[in-house]
Amino acid sequence: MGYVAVTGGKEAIEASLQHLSYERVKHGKWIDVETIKATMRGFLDQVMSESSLYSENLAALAMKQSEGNVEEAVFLLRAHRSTLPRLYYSTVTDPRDMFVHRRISASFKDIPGGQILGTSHDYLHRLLDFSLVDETEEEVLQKKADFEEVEVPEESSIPLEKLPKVMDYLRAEGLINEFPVNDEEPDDVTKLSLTFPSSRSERLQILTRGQTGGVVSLGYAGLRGYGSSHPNVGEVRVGLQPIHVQLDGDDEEYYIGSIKLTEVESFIPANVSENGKEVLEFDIGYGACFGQNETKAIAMSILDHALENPENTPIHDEEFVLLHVDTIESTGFISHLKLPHYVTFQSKLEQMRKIKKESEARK
Amino acid sequence: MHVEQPILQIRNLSKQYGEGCTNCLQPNAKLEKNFCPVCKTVFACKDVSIDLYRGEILGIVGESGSGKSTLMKSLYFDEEVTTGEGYLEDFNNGSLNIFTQSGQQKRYIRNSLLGMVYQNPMLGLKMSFSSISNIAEKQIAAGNRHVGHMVSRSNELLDQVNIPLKRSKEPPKNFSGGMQQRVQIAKALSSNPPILLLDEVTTGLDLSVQASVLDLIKTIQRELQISMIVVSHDLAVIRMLADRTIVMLNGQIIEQGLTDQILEDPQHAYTQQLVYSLL
Amino acid sequence: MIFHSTQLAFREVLEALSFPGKINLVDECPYDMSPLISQTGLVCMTLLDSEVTFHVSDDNNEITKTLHAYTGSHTIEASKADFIILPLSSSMGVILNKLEQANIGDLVRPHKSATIIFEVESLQSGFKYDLKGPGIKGTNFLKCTVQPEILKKRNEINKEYPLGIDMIFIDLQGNVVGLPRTTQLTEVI
Amino acid sequence: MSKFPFAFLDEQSKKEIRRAVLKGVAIPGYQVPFASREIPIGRGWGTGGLQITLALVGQNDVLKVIDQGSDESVNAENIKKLVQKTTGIETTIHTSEATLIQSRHRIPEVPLRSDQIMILQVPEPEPLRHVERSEFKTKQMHAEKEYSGAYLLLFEQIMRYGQTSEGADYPVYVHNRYVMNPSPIPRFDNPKIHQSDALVLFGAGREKKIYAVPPYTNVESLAFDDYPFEVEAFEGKACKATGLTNVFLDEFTDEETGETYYLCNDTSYMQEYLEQKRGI
Repeated sequence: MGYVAVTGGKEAIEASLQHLSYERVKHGKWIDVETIKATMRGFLDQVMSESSLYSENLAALAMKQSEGNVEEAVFLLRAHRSTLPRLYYSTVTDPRDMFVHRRISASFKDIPGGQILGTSHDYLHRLLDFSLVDETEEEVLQKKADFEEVEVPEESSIPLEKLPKVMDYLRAEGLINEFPVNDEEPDDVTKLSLTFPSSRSERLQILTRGQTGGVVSLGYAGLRGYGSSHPNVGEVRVGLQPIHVQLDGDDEEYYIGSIKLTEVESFIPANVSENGKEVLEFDIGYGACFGQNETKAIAMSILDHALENPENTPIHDEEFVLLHVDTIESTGFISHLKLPHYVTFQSKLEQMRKIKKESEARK
Repeated sequence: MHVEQPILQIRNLSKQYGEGCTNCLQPNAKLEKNFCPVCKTVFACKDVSIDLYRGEILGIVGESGSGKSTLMKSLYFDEEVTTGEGYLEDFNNGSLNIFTQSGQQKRYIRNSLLGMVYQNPMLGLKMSFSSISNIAEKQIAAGNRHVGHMVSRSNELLDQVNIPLKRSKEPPKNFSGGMQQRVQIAKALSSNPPILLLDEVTTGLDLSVQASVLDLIKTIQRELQISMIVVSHDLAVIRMLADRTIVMLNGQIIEQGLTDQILEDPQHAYTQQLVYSLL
Repeated sequence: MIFHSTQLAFREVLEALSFPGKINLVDECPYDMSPLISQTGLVCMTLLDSEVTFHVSDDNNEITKTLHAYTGSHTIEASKADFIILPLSSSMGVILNKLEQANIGDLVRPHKSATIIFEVESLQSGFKYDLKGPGIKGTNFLKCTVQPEILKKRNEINKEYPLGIDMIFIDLQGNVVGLPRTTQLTEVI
Repeated sequence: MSKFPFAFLDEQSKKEIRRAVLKGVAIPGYQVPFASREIPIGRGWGTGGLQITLALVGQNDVLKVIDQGSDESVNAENIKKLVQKTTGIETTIHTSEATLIQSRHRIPEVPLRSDQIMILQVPEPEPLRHVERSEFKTKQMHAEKEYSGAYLLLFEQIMRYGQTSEGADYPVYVHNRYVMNPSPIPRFDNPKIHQSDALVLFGAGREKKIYAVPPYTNVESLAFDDYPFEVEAFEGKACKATGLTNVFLDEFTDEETGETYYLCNDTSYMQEYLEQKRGI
């Protein structure tokens, strides 16, 4: 009935680790990190976002080591991240300075700077392309060359590095609640433990590093009656965001590189009472993620707005959302159920037997 | 009629929802019903003062929105008052304002000096815990740590509220509306508080059940000489239970006096309308 | 390596707070932290960093600069400081004043309260106090040069447990004694 | 030695944990929130206990790690390996030789001394969680010493089953101020924390809380006057190998005979007892 006290734990672990590494190489095939980095953009963007560590090389290595298991890859990067010393903090960066690759708005047909479709799966017919099964290197290089030969019609007049925001357009019309600029130091939940009620910076940090599936399904629930925000995607922009740092005592800013970023601003109608009068204005739901993670960033913008306006539906309850979307916490605790529990079980067993015995005695 | 000190004194209790503005915050502000036309702030209770004497049933009647439920919720600390003072004879013999006490003191007052019966049983009971546990909860909160004593006290109360003992282990969710209110009454009485607050207790129960619950309240009050505040929109309920009655409208007290006096000779137009509509 | 010394120092401080009144010995700090007692410097390096704030009693900015340099911790006024350092040179008036201002936390977050690092001449002679409470089997005795008036002020500040301040005493020989808020302390006359 | 810092954690992480431990000792039974670090062991697999061990461990410590009372259990070995790899310190299976003992779900049968520190892994630190799911509200309850919910749970069990049915995680009252969750140790081990010679530390990594029971501190398991706290009795059962009855027992079934038998759960204690009896 009981579970024989597992002895030889050390040997068991060694053996299982051997087997695990064998599993990865037993077909004699391998894929180098460079190739993963070059061909697995979607996977890397998700892993970088959930591990809140921007490094395509490390994400590619983690994918290889975890044999493509997102949960494991994110775990490897999170554990690695906590050993890295923190040398500098970036200065405030404004996505108005993003070099935009893709930028659309669902709120207006034409927007200052135009709708830029960029690269997206949105309009792809999801049909398996069997020609890729035995795609050769030559074919890849040929496809690359064909695309690069097409000369750009004429120098496009759109200032891609300084594209105005759709929100500014609405703000000019006074349809968006004005908020003073708040560049206060954000709270960091990896350095200061989360307390409730939480600050907005804590919420945004937890959501951006949250499990993609978790954040998306909660956002989805918000649209289907479990929340009361009816968002309108004001703008999705994807591109390269320049990052700068400052050195102690020197107010010069130094450019250290750009990261691929997805930013979403949703407009959510909200009634606001300005000295007594009920007025309908737009609240902003904000979402931003490393890499191109549009679905997650949109879901994040829904949850951001929901948590800014607490109600007693699940996705407006900050403890329900913030305490359950972290990849490492959720996967860790669920998988911990695999750990032996025979002492707690034995204790419960003894209790049940005692209750049974005494209830029979009382009959 | 009452010479001795009141067991409970409430002075200038106000509860407002909204910041208020220049118009409605000055002393005799012009309000529309109970809200300020300019800034829409709602004054659920405005400057309410009442006294409750030992062994007395005080009735509070008024339509919904009159502020009577807000007053009860504030008394039981379910809601924060905006301003106002409250003195309980049994709490530091009435020397401290109960509304400014620490969370811990407020819990002591709630657990040991007041009993509350809500119109909606969900607010007063843990629906899936056994009824006897629900009744014992208030004794545990008041510091009792003896199961046997609590069980016999709870059974005594179940008996008193006419619930068969063999059903004591059943959770309230299995009971009818009337029985749920009886469990609430038993729970509210279980720590022998000197004051019982009853907020629209019989509303929503069918007439025969209403009558038996009101009868129960009357007998309990006579046996225990416990002071009660009974809130209802139904003047018939007030007439049956209350010695003295307060009439509330738009968050304020518009008339008060002996119940018979109010019924025979109502002064305020609204009270007259209430009395005449009484069957 | 410094992290071995801070680890050892931490274990001494942990034991001192777990067994109030017990005298433990802390090693010297590898860096010159004067005018602080060397062991006080090591204890500060063990517990302070950029996530917490400190306050040195007689606003002695020489010590403040040293501590900021070695720990990255920032100085702040006494009422908000996570750590209050009372060097040997602090006068009675200054000590009582700083203790008066020290943060005692609130009922929801009693851990958000000041830890006092208190330099004294000796922890083995002077006034006699007896100690009771968690970490003490029966009673424990403490002989130290801390004036009774100061510990009377400490008792007053800690009267409403779990609010209160926790104290770490360090003497010239590098002895360390812990006085958590749970310890009941009375002077033996 | 590995390319990681001594005891894996960077110094700033160690300080965060050390400060929380000191405040935990100063406020017995109170859950001190701390910025728990992510480490290469799964959340829910002992990261809280491990972070305390890593913040405390020094070159001259001797470490014992057990899970379900056994040193060789898979997870115990896994944790011991990480500490050993990043510190090079000595490890042992004998409780008496250890200076630091990290454990999941058990306290050793060998009485602990005051030069030892017991570190327990904690999945759910909040004793009121089954009464109130909101963290904001449970913190309020601890602030106001509002513990009737914890007693109500036990009262309801007595009403239904005639006695409390909590097996492990049985709530305790520490220094008669805080209700605390002693981690999922069986009731059998609760008395070992009361007036213990050794310091007992609790680490909840995923829930980011550290708390402590200092030595010689009152720890009583919640109970009613007429329903006192009772440990698992194992009536009429004894360890088949040692004959001991005053130990927590694991239940086994003999494949051939189908007969049920019991063995002392604390495997190193059983081994020491047998060696001592055989005069080795």
